Amino acid sequence: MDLNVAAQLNSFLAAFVLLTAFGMLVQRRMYGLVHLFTWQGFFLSINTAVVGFVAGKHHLYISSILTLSLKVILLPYILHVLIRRLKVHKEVEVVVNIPMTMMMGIALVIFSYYLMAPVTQLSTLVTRSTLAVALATVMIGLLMMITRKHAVTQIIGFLAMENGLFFAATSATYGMPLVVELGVALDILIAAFIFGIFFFHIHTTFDSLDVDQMARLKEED
Amino acid sequence: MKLYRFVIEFLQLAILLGVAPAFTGWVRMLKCWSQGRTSAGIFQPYRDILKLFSKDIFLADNASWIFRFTPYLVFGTAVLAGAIIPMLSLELPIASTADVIVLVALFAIARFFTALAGMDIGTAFGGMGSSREMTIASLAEPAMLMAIFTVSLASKSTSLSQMVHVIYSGQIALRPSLAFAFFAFILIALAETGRIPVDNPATHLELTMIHEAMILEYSGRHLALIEWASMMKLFLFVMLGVAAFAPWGIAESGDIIAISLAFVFMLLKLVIVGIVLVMIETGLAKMRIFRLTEFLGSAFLLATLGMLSFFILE
Amino acid sequence: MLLVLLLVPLFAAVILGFIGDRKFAPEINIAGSAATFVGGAGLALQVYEQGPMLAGGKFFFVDAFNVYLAVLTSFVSMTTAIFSRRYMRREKEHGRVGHVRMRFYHAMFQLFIFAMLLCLLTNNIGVLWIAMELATLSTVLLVSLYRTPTAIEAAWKYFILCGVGIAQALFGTVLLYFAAEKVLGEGGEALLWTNLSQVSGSLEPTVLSLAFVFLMVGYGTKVGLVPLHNWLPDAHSEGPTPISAVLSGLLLNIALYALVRCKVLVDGSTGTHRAGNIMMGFGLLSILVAAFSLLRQKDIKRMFSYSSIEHMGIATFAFGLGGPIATFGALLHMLVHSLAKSSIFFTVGHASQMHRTQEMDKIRGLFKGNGLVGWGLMFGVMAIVGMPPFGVFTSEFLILTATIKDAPLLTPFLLLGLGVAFAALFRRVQPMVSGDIPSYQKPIKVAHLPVLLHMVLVLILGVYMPAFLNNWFHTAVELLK
Amino acid sequence: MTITPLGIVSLSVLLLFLAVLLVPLLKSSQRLLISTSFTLASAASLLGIIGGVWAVGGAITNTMILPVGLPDLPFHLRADPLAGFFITVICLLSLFVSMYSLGYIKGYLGRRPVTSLVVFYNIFLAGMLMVVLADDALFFLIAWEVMAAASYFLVMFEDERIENRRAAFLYIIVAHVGAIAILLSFGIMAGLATGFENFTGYTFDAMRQAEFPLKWATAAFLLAFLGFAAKAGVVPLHVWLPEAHPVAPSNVSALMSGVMLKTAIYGIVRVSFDLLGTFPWWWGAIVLILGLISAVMGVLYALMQHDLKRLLAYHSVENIGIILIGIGLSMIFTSFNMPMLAALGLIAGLYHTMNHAMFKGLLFMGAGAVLHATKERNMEEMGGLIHRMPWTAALFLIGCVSISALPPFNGFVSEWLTFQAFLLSPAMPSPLLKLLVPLGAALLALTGALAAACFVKAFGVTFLGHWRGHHMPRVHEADWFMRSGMILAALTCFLLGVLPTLFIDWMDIIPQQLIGTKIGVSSGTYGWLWLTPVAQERASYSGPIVFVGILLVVVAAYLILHVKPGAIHRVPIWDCGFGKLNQRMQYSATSFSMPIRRIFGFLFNIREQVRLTPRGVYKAFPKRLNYYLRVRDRFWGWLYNPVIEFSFWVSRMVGRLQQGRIQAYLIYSFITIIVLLVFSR
Repeated sequence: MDLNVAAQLNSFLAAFVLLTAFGMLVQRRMYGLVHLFTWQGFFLSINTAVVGFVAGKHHLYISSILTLSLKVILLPYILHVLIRRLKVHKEVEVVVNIPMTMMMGIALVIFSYYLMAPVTQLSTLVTRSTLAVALATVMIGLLMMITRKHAVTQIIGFLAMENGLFFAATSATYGMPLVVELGVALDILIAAFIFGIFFFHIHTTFDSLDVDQMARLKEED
Repeated sequence: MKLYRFVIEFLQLAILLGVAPAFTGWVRMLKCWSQGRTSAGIFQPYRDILKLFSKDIFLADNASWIFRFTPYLVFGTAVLAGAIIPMLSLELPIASTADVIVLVALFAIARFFTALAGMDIGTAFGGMGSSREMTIASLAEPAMLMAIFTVSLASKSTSLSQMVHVIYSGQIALRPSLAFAFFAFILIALAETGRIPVDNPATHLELTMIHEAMILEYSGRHLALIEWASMMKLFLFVMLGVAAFAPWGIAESGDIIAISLAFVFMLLKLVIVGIVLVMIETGLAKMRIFRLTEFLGSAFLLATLGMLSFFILE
Repeated sequence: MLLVLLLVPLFAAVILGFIGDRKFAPEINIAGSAATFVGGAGLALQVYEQGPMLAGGKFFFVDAFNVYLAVLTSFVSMTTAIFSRRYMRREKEHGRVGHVRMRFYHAMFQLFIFAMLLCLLTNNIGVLWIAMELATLSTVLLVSLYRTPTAIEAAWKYFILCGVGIAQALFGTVLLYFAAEKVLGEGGEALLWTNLSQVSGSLEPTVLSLAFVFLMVGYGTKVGLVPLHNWLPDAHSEGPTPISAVLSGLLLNIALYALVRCKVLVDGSTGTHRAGNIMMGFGLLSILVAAFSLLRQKDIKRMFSYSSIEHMGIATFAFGLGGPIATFGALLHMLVHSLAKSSIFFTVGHASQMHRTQEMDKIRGLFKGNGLVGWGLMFGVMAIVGMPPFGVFTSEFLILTATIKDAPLLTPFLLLGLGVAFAALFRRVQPMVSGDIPSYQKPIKVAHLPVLLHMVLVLILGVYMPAFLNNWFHTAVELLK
Repeated sequence: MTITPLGIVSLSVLLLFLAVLLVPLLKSSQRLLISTSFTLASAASLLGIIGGVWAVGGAITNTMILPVGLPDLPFHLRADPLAGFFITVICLLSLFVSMYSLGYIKGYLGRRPVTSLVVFYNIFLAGMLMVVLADDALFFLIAWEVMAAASYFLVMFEDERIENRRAAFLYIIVAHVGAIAILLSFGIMAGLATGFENFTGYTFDAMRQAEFPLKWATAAFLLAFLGFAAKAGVVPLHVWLPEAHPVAPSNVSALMSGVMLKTAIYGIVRVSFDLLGTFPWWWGAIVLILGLISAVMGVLYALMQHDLKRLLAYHSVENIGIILIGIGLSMIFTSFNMPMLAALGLIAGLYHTMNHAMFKGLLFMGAGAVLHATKERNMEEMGGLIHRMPWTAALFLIGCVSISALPPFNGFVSEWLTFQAFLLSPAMPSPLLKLLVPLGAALLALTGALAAACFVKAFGVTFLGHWRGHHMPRVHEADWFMRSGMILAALTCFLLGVLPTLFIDWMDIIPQQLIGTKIGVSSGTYGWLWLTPVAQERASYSGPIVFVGILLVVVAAYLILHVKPGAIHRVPIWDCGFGKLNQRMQYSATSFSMPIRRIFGFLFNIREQVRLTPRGVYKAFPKRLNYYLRVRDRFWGWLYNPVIEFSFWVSRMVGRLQQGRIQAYLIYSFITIIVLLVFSR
């Protein structure tokens, strides 16, 4: 397929990624979050493969497969297991109400577009226009971590940020060098295990995963 | 010649020792007259001193060597001061031993040890006297120095003989600064020599005593020395004032005529001062101790005014 | 040499992962880190003789800047291992840690060292990032080792905040790569520090200044700069003391190292002093906030972690200030601070074991109770607040005077921070060391060697700096121009 | 290597450090430890005296560079007459005090280990010497802080007492703030000297060569003065001094108050006259005015004390003030380019430095002896000690006379010189100063008189009268070590007072080098006899004659009266016929100073309350009367408490940053990113 088809496909997928990001921002149910996260990973891996195909970067295939196995299969599985084990599949209460959050999200998208405009000028890649989307995804992930009070949701937000970063890497530069990609993947893997352990610790000590209880260490009195 | 100057020195000392009691006697006599009493005569102080010399000493059990040493020291400082202030002649060989500041310091030593002696026995009176004496002194001394400084600023020197020289050479005839300083000096002299209105040398009433309270425990020759020294102090302050403000008559050169003339002048001045002093003392009443701040404060004010006027007007 | 330096801790980690709970495990731990230190010293010698070198197919790069940090890291980790032998035994007797956790502790300790060394020695900025993340992850569970609610809370905050921060750093790295591949072409070459530093002049300034923002926030979080510092006091105060020592003494240095490397690139590209200014701003803010927070501390380890924030602020400020003297001072400051701070943590660990508490109001009479702990803590604090003749004074002296020259208006704030920190620390430490022994104080066996070693080194650095160290610093200063 | 003054002095420093190194060996036997290390200290002080006297007398300046410090900035050492003078002062007193300590410290044996005391005592001496020797900013500051830290630990020595801890803490804070200020001023000078291209700017030589623009020079001077004033205890930075000096062991307080404060004076002279060189007149005015304030406030606060050592400490504030008056005048005269008068002022200041070191050391040693004998610092409990400890009493009296500026002792000489400097002020072009300076003279006179009052009180209440406490302890006279130390100090006071000409001739080289002229101390035949700083007819003082004269008259009077002496009857005190006198009826320290407290009351923060418990209906004859009095430094309320409260308020505000919820922290970093991005877009 020729470049602009690829470009369209790319930006199409980018749109989906952004959409899933927003979805996670507003999603209240735990399982729903996990599903959305899975979808995001899926789009991501597809996109990686496409870019790899277009740019002829074969190591992108590897990282695409990596993403698929890690973010579409492994992590969602772990999350599922945890949620079932810890029985936390209830409504997720949020700090700020949903419309407000969406407003912020949109503001972030605009901001990151405004921010990335000069950078995208410099790029010659077909995928350049999606850099802003990547940044927006990162920011929205962060916003999500801020607005949710639940350990699991925070982790999901964290992973969403990770996705955004990965997306940025592929779209801005056709992917980082392979060694870096592998390293990052490894780190995410370890991180996954660690938060797995954490959920248990937190749950056993606070018998709930609400992070609001974890506010004892403070200076003000 | 040199020897001759030492003769003058000793002559002056002799006058100091001899005339001081007489002056006190003169003041007391005038006072009796002014209060319509019959006086014991001008020579009564001599008799008192002699009587005390011949008496035994009653010394408190816990009196330390300080108590016994003080009278001699007080006497010594008075005599030394007398050797420095020009009374008859400026040709004093050891005049340059000490300038005005040292003179003030000499009196300070005497006061210091008297105050210690007052505390030595450990009676309430002694302590009270020392406390008040030191308080008054600490207020009087700055004023005193200010007054003297005004003169020494005019005469560009702190040595007395030099001041007299300058006054003679007529550079400073009738200056406002000196007038101010002079009045200040009078007030301070009253305070320093323990006269009314600051202190009353005649009283032994507990609450009014200052100087007397410190020496209350003294007896015999010790008391004699102290009395004599305080007479000398009075005399010396007169002489100091004379030298600083009205030196006319003091001999610049050392020949017999000038000296004898100076002696006459001196007696004359003493007579006058005595009259003035008595007028003051009979005119005023003794002040409460805490009124003294105002009294000495005004003295300080006058002295300062004198100094300022020296810079402003001259 | 380099391989020794990297592989020994890795192997040690693996071995200890299996036998970390045996009686002789601490000795193995010590042996491993001692071997590492020997490797580091050898490497340093090599570099000192032959100058900067590339190894492992450009994958590793060693120059004056990172080799001295590598030596420092291996050294402090060795002394910490020595200290942790007695300390952890004691903790085990108190029943605060079991077998599994001992194993875990030892393994993770070595892994952590490996991660830090990798951070320092790698030539690839991407790998630098990975190693940094690894260092974080390897310590997260060590912070929560005691499983108390506060410990878990601290670890969670550490994990989340540093994770988020580090993610920003990755974005910055991506942008850096994005700019680099324009000049250097794609592939691994484009992330190699050696190549980047050569071509930094021709990198795209707009991209780099954006990248720097993300790198600053990312690595700044790990340096513990205000307002990204909130995880630090919790993490440093809740973990076991040896870990606090290495966290405060080493990890912060490493993060700062990464930050400085990036700053050099950015300055080279933009040609402006903006990056420097940003760093100065963060540094100053950290100094002030940390200093005033020190005034209200009750927990002893928490207090000293705030003082770490303050000192990292000073170093960051100095690097941002730039110029030969300030940079020299900053390098020296990193060195002496990590020595002094870790030795303080050693004494603090013993002190809190003697009193079975970390509350400063309960710790009393250390002079009389245990001379080494008492005087060690006293002199450690005097060193850390910058009293001569200890080394910290020398570095602060250089930094301050340089500041007077280049940014006179900032000096008052700097001094305010230093003064307040001084008062706050003395106010707390004096009652702890002095006075009579309280009834509940128990005598314990203490590890003399680490404290003595560190304090002597700090003292020596205060009055005499060996020529080779001086040359190192000067070459490093050249590198960071 | 040829022998130079510098060599000798650095040898003595090495000797002191050797004494420190010996400590671990001797720790086991404390008695041996004391004797060896204090003997070593005395030997080191002797060496120092030789070096110092030689450096000044021979007008020798030589320098040395040590191979330590930063490689590009090795430690520079320099001994010139100014340094030599201060070395002499330091070592003279440290010699006496070390001899004294041989006896004094033994008092601690069996009560507590004295190892730390011994160690820090030697380090402290070494630190002071190094401060004076230092010739570059880094080494100076290191020595300065070593001195401060050592003295801090000495104040902390008896650390189980709360007041020691408070005092030590206050002291270290003030000292460190001062050190920071000094560091800044050196930083400014170094920066202007070379502009930081390399490290050589930090040496004092570079600063001497450099030309400073007025703005920066002023900043440097003010900072340096602030720092040194904090160390010297100039009002209002004096509050640490009356806290720290009383609680330290007395030999240490003698050194701290006698010579440690003088290192600050050294610093001021060094920076202003030597490093900066030229300055406008108002710098001198600042020094002068602060000096006057410290002098008056110091003595007034001293009068209010009834803790003997506290009283002495406040007198240190006063005397530092007097020293600064001399130096300030000298600076003013220098700026008006009147070298002759400037030299007079400087000599006055330095001479008083020497004198104060001697008599204040003597007084603190005496107070230490009293403390050692009675375990009592509160004068209200003392009295009549002159009978139990005659030596101490006599020597303490000499100290009192000297500090009260009474001839023929040394305090008077320097005060007299200062007065002369004052009286020369009309020569100044500035009319304002013309008017102000004489007032300064009056204040100085006031200070002197008040000091006399204060020491009448101190000596009288402590040594005279009866014991005021309820039961008198077994008081013993000080042993010969302590006595010898005090005797030597007293002797020095006397010699400095009687033969000032010799000493001033010796130190006349210092103004020669700093200002460019010397004062002809003595003129005419028998020159050594007369002290005539300006001219014979201007003013003159002859210590010997005053002394001999008084002595002659006293002896003569004594002999004459003892040709046929009347008997002396020892009798009980006359009680005016009332009931028996008891010791509680004596004047106490508080009652002695009552009139002055009334007069100058507005300067103090006084709380006074009298409670009468009447006997039944008769108000006039109360059963009991409780009197409570507290006099506090006003400066606490004015200066210190606000600062403390403010900083705690700020830290409370800052604490809110760390409010525990992880979301908040995430928001911080979020906002940080946004802000930075906007800022750098």
